[in-house]
Amino acid sequence: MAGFDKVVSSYEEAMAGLEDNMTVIAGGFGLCGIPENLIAEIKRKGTKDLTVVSNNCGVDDFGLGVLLPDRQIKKIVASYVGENAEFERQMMSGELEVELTPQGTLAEKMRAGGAGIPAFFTATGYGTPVAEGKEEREFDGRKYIMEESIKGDFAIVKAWKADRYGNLVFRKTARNFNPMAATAGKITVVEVEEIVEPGELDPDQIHTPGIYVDRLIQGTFEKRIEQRTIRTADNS
Amino acid sequence: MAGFDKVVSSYEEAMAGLEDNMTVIAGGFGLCGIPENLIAEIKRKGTKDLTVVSNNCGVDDFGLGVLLPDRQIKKIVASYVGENAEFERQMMSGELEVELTPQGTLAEKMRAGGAGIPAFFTATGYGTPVAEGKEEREFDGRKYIMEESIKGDFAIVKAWKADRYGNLVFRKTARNFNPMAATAGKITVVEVEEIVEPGELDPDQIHTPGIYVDRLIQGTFEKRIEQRTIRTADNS
Amino acid sequence: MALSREQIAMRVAQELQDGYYVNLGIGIPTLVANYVPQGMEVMLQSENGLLGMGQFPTEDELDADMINAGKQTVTATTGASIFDSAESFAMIRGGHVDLTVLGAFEVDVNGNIASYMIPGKLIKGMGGAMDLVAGADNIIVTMTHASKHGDSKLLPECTLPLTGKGCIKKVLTDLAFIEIKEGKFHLLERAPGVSVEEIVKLTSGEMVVPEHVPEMQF
Amino acid sequence: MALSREQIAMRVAQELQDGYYVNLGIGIPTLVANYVPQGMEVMLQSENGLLGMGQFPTEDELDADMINAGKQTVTATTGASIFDSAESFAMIRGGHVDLTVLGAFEVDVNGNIASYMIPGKLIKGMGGAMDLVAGADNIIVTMTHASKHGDSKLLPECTLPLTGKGCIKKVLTDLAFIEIKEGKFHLLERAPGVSVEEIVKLTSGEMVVPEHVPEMQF
Repeated sequence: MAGFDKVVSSYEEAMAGLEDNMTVIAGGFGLCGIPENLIAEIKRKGTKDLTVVSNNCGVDDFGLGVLLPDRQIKKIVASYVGENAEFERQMMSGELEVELTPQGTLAEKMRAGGAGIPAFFTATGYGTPVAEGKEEREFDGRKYIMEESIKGDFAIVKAWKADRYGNLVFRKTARNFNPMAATAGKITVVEVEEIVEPGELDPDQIHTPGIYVDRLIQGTFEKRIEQRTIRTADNS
Repeated sequence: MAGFDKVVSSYEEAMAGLEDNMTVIAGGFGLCGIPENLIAEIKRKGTKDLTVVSNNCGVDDFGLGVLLPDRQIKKIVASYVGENAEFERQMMSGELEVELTPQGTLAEKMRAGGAGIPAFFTATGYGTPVAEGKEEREFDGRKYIMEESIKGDFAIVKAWKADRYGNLVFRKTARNFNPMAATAGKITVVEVEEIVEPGELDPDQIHTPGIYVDRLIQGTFEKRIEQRTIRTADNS
Repeated sequence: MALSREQIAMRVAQELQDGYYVNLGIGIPTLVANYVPQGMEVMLQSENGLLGMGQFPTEDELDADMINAGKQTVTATTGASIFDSAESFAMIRGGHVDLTVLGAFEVDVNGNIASYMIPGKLIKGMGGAMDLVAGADNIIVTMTHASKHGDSKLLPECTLPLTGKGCIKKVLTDLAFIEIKEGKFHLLERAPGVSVEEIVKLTSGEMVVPEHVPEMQF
Repeated sequence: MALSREQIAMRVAQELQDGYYVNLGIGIPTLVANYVPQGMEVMLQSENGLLGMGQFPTEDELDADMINAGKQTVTATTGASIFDSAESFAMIRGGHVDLTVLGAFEVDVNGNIASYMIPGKLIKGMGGAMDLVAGADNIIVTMTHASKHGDSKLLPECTLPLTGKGCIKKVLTDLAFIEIKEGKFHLLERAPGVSVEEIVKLTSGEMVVPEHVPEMQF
C-alpha cells in the first residue's frame, strides 16, 4: 500500500488484525447503511467476545444479528435493541451484556472519541437510569451528566463512494452513524459501493476526509429493508 | 415571512434587534469567509459595547476591524489578533478586553453552544495561561481542562449559496468557522452570494441545514485577500 | 367519548405554527403529519438524520438508503437536508426543534416521563427519546389517559424508569389536554362528551380543575 | 556551520514517511514541503480546514476563498478535502495527523514549549498552536538554538507563558537534533562542522551527550 492508497483487495485483508476481546464500532441505523459485508467477515473469522458499539444490533439473520448465534458479541453498547429473538434470549439470560445509551449521546460519544475529547456534559439522561454512576453538574441552572467518549480498536463503516485516498461520500439516510464511527477507530475499515480516482470527488462535498480511513474495499450490498412502507402513486 | 422562507430584503432588517452589550458570534478566518456586509451594517447601526466571538478581528479598515474606531467592541474572544494597529492600541491601553482562546477550542466551544453541550474536556491549553481558573481532570492518565460552550445573541455568517429555506453551502476554505457560528446564535443571520429555490441544493450536500438559520440576505462581496501569494505559471 | 388516535393527532396538529420544525415520535405522533392545517408549512425532523421528511415512497421511489427513525422507508420533501446522527442530535439537544411529540407509559405532576422500559418485560432501549425530551422546550406527550384496566397514567410520581426528569409541560390524552406546572396537573380541555368527573377519576396525580373546562374543538 | 533555514527544513523532511498527514507551522516549517523526498507522498493539513494543501496559485488560479492557516492564498492538491474548523481540530486533537512541525521561542527539558506570547511585547494569540501541540504524538519543533545575543532557547524551564506542557519530544535547531526524554535533552545529531562543545555551551538545560554524535547527513 503506497502513499495514500487505502484500497485492499479482500475482506479478509480488510479485517486483518481483529482479535478476540476487541471493541468494534459500527456505523448504521437499523439495517440502513450498515457495513454488511464487514460484519459477515467477522462472522466468517469467528472472532469472539467482542464489545460492539452500534445504534442497533441488526435482525436475526442480517447485520450484527449474525454474530449472535455463535456468541461472538460479549457486550453491546446501543440505543435500541431487541429486533431479534436470539438477542432477547441472550440478554434476558445474562449471556450478553447490554449497555443502553441514548441515541444522541451515543453519536456524540463516538464523535468525541475521534476528536480527542475525553468527556462532555449533556442533559440527556439526567435523572434516569442512564445517569447512574455518572457525575452530575449544574450549568446555568440546569442539570447535566458527564458522558465519556468511546473509541474502538476497529471501526467498520459503510459509505456510498470513496476515492482511493479514503475520502468518503455517504448517500441519503445511510449516512447516520457512519461518519462518527469512521473517526473513532484505531483501525477504520470502510466498504463502499464505488471507488473512484482522487480528484473525482469535489473537495467541498466530502463527508469524511481520508485521514480517518485506514482500509477501503468495494463490495456488493443486499441493502435489506426493515420496514417496507409504500404508498400507491394515486394515494399521494 | 411565511413558512420557511428566511429571506429578508435589507441589511437593516437582517440585523434588526441587535442591541448594545449583546454577544455576536462571527464566522470567518482572517478575512476569508467573513460576513463583511453584516459587519458593515453593525458599524452603520453604531451598536456599542459588543462582545464579539471570532477567530480574528479583521484588519484596520476591513472586517471586524471597522468596529474598533468607534469603540463598538467591548470584549473579543479570539485565537489570533493584532493584525491591525488600532486593535493593539486599544488592547494595550486596556480599553478593549481580549480573551485569547485556542483556535480548536474556540471552534468546539461554538459547536457545543449550538449542540446543547454546556462543557467539554480538552487537553488543549492544559498547563498554560489558558487553563487559569479552569477545572483540570485526568482521563486515562492524561490531563485535560474543562471548557464551557459559547452562545451568541446573534451569529453572523457568510455562506456561498443558500436556498430560501436557509440551507447553506460554503465554498472552499471560506467555510472555516461559519458552520459552527451558524448553530450558536439565538438569531442567526446569513449573507450569501446566491439564493436559489428549495430543491436546487442536493440534500446530501448541504453543509448547514436551514433549521439553524433565521434570516438570509443576498449580498455583493469585496472578498479582500490578506496575503496574496502567487507563483508564476512556469515556477510550478 | 374518548378521542380516537386520529382525533388525538388532530388536536396536536392545532398546536402547530407556520414554519415549525417538528419531531414526531412513533405511533400516534406520526399521524399528526396528516393534519397540518391548510396553508401552513411545517418541516418534519427524523432523528436518524433527515430534516424535511416526506410521505412514503411509491414502488418506484423505494430506496433502502432512505428511511425514518421508525425504520420505515420514506421520501424527502423539497428543500430537505440530510446529515449524520451527531448533527441530528446537535439540532435536538441544542433546542433547535420547535415541537416534539412523543408517546409515554407514564407522566407525573413534576413533568417526569417514563416511556422506554418496563423492567422484566420491555427492554428495547430508549433510542432517541431521552435526547428528545432533554433537548426540546416544547414537548407534547400523547397517550391514553389510563390503561385498559383503568389504571391512571397521570401519576403523583412515575413508577417506571424515567426517560426524562422535569421536562414535560403538556400532555394530550384520549380524554383531556393537560398542562403541568408547579408540581400539579392543570386541566385545560376535555374531549367532547367527556365529563370533568371522569377525567378526575382517572387522574391519580393532583389536578387543578378550573371552573370552566372547555371541550376540544375540531 | 549553523544550518540555514532551508537546511533545517531539509533535515525535518528526512523524518517524513510515505503516506504521512502533516501539519506545517508558519515560517521554517512551511519550507519542509519543498523537500519531500522523491517518490514519497505526504499530504499537508492546514488547520483552517484543508487537507491536501497545494502550492501557491497562479494569477489565474487566485481565489480569495482559498487560503491556508497563514492566510496565504493556496491551491488544493488532487484528492484534497475541505471542512470546517471544528472538524479540522477534531482531526488534530484526536491525533489523526501523523507529524506536526512548528516553531518556538523556548523549549525545556520537560518537553514544555513556549511559542505564542512575550508579555508586554507580543500578544497576538496562540492561533492553532495549543491545539496542535496537545493533539499530536509526533511533533518536531524547529528554531534557532540560541538568540542573537547567545541566550539558549533550550532551557531547564521555560520562562515565557507555555503553549503546551510536556508535549515536545523532538527539537531541530540550526545546530543540533535533540530528543527530550526523562527530563533531559539528548543530543542525537549535530549540524555539519558544529562541535559538540559549541552545542553544549548554547544549551542551558541538562543535556545527555553520547560518546559519538553523528553529523547530520543531507
